[in-house]
Amino acid sequence: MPLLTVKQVTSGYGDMEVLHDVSIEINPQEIVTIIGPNGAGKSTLMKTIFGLLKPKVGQILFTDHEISSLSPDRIVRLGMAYVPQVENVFPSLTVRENLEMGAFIRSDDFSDRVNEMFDLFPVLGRRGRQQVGKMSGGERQMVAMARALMLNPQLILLDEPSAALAPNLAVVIFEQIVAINETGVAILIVEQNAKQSLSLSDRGYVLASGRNRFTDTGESLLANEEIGQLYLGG
Amino acid sequence: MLVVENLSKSFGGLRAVDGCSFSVQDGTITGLIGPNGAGKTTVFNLLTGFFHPNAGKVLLQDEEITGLPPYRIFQKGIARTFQIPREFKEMTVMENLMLAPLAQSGERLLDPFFHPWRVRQQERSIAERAHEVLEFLGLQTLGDELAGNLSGGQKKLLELAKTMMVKPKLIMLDEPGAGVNRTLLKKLAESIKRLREEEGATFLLIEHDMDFVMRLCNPVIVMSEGKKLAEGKPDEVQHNEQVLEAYLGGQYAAIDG
Amino acid sequence: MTTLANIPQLLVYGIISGSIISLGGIGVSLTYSILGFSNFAHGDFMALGAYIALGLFTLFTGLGIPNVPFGPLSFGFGFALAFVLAIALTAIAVILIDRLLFRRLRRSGPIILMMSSIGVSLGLRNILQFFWSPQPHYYSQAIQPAVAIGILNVRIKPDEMFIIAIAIALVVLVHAFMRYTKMGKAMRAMADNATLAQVTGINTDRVIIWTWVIGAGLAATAGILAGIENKFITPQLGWQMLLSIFAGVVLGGIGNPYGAILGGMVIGISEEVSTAFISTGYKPAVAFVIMIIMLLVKPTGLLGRKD
Amino acid sequence: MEQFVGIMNYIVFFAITAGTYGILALGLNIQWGNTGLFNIGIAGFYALGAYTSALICGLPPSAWEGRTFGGFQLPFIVGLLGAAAVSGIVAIIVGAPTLRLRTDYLAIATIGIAETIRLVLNNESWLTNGVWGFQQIPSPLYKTIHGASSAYLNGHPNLPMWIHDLIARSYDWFYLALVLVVLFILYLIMERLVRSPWGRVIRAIREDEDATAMLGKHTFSYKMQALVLGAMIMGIGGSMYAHYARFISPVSFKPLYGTFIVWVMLILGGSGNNKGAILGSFAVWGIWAGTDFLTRYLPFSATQSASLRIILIAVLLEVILLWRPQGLLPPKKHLFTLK
Repeated sequence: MPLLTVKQVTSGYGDMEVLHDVSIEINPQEIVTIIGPNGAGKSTLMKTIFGLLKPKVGQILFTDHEISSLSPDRIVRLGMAYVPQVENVFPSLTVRENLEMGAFIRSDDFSDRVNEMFDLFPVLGRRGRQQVGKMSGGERQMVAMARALMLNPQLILLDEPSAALAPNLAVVIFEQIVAINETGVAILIVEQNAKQSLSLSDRGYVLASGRNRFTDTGESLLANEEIGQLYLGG
Repeated sequence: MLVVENLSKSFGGLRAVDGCSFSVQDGTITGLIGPNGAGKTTVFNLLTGFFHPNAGKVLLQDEEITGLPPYRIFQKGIARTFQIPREFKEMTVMENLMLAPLAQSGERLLDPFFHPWRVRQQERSIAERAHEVLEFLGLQTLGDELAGNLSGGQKKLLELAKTMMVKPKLIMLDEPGAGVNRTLLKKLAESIKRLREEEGATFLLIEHDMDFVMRLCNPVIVMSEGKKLAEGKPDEVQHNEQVLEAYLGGQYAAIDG
Repeated sequence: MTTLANIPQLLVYGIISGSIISLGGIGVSLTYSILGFSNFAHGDFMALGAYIALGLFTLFTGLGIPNVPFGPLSFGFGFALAFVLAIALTAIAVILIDRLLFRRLRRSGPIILMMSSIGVSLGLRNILQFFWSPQPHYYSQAIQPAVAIGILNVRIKPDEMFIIAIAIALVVLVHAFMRYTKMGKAMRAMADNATLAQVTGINTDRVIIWTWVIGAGLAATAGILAGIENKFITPQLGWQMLLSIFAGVVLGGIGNPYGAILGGMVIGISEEVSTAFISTGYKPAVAFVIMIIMLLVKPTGLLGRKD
Repeated sequence: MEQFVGIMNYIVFFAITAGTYGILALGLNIQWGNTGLFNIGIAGFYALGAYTSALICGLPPSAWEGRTFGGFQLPFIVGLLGAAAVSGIVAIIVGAPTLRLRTDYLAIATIGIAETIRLVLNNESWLTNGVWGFQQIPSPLYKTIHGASSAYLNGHPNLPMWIHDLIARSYDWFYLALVLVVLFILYLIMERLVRSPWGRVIRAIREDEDATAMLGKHTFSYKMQALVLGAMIMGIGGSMYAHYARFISPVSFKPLYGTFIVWVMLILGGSGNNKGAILGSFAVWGIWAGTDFLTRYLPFSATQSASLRIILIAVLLEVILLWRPQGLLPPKKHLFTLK
């Protein structure tokens, strides 16, 4: 049974509809990438899944729960986490404090989990007491991902994790995404860097103009010539 | 017309625009494309005085306009639209348009009292121009509607209409096609073309709808990672390996081997 | 030269009044950074605290709870108990006001909230005036001798030492709370980015309640301390200090509680020292002038972030 | 009949005060209603207008007064214009450092200036006579009108009592007419301005200042113009008050009477709408006066009753904010029509 099911969702901002009739599924422990040209509605889809936008039509199911009318903090409790594309850290807090915020709803001792995160992101472990506002883009991205992982979510949504990162840093981030997945977390990525992201995905969806265009395994999509065309409108 | 030299801007360690240089020729519709985060909107904000560049120069017809405040840049002849329309919701479409023209006598506090005739006359000619613009864009029935009540696509047209009120040297459009349906999009493209032909306007536009860009723009400038990556005719750019790579994440090809 | 010789003494007065202004400023600053509006009712929260303490103290005296002064201080157990309970009750009252008004208006934006706070200010002050009249009420009528501390002829009363000590203790406590407790960190997180706080799963409504608890608690403390210093309280007590508090907050950098402490001290000291040179009546104007100069020189304030 | 005269007298008094508030509300409407400038120091500009006018038109200092300056005995109109000018200049001082910043700063600064003005009024006796204030401020044309009505009454000793009283009060009727004329002229000026291209710009600033700047408008300058214009109108309101009351002192300009009630008037009437501002002034002053009667029947002291009435005004403000933020008359949607 899929972990997350998005059924024929239509959504957008105000009277501007961005997504039309979009459906996707994510199985437990999968990595799924959504690619598509700018303006295809990828970020909108993520915001809709996470309760930041309400779908006008359609259904979203997560572990048997209908979540399309839940607020983000309720969805967090069900075991989903979200890393926005920008402004995804608390800059005036330290690295450790950012992680603690990720576990806000836990009242027990979660220092073990913090240490696990430091093992997963050794760079952060060395800088636990540093203010995140003074860190680089790649490091912030790691802080944001680690924060999202604090509650042991079953699914984590990453909105363009490599956007505006230097190439070598993006490689590191993608390696870490694989490492996270290996701990049993399903991952949904929205990406512009289609090649990199698809090559490590189990499956991929292609969105264009707010609609489903293709879906296939990561490898087959990579081999699909039409996709390159789609980006440049050929 | 417009020359951008080595423009740079960073936000808290993130170099959004990194030594970007390009130029816009008189009478062209120049397209500015590139993947998300390439720095296109930041370039727009730098050109229109919303942000101060950390380095670099902007010249409009050989005159340096780097770092001027937004209202001065508009007065120099650059008008822009926003990705998300910023219409004045509680004012009518006509009022939105009539706000745009520069150096209106009636905008000086005392003129409505001491030169009522001049103000009236100017208002008449501005209103006439506004009617022309509305007709040009096929919005003539909406003049008395509150701008907040327009549909998403109509708001986009209103943005364009506002820039038309002043006959600027350069019109910068930030994603004019986003959230606009096909029919309206065609109309928009037509309007831009006709504006160039009939009024000699120059355009610089950011757009993600590639059909739209390829049909309308020449040349096309591709940005990636805050820099200009390529420039050329639409079909050249379309078949440029580097460009395809940039969109699909090809900058890692080198690292992958 | 007699005026110059007075300056060390005035400095001490300045530190006392700066302590009270700072305690008020912390709350204004927290409300601004976490709830996003300038709360013009904050001064009246101070007065509310001072009057609740008065009411409780009167009640306790009636019940026969002893108030034998602690050592050289002007008050004893009865008043101290009233002090502590008043802090709690003020916080509860302010949370009720938030539920009744501010929470419902949060969607209407910061300016409507600001306007509503002006209404709350006016309403609260007149509720106090209704029950206690505009006339001053006294915490204690006893005259307390000031003691010389042996430096430059400076004299200070035991109560005033108590005020400074309480202010220092509370500032340290607030610092520790913000730095080391989960709720304190969540407050800083929400001040950074309220949407991200919600997405992260932080219970933002609880953060708001805690913001009021701290803001109102410190306001009540400041109000009561002002009463101890002046010996009397009036319903105007907080409103009269509001300009100094805001000046301190702006001076330190609006939205930064540490700035509010620093700014409050600077304002308190400047106001007192200015009396060596100009009429005492102009104290609040001194605060205003310092604030305007700061806005002209560096609008983000001494410790303000640039953004 | 005597009751009728009493009521008429009260209505005249009521209308003069409400009309003066209408002037203040029009001033606030140009600042807040149309431009979005948050001025909570109305009392300061109001006081400044009243004192300036008193200084210009009043009597020279007498031996038992603390003041040593002013009392030029100039005509009323000079006082009125002087009041407007001084209030306007002070508005520039407040606006210069704050209009580029978030609205909160202007709000804080206006409270500051009102407080500072109040301190000056209390402390600078040479100028203001301190807490005792100004007395015997001349009312315009008082001697002429009062003299004429007295002369008429002397010549007609057998008039019925109520007609006699009405004529004896003719100066109040004249002053009411004067207030209403000033109010009406200001209303016409404001209407013309709001409907002019200038008004279009300030309304645009209220909605979205950045977008207005992107259309080439120097928004700081427009905000300053609106702030100064509003302050000048408030100064005129102060002058009108001083010449009717004939006695002013710092307590006349407490924030309640000078600032808050004007805000409630504008918000109730409908900010952004000049008719609303005037309607709100009469309505709120009506409520205020009405509660004065009501509280007389309650078993409270005078000060308690006063507090109770203010609490009522505060509750009214919150109720409007919660349930009808647009006020009774929302701003007009179609200000522009071209025949």
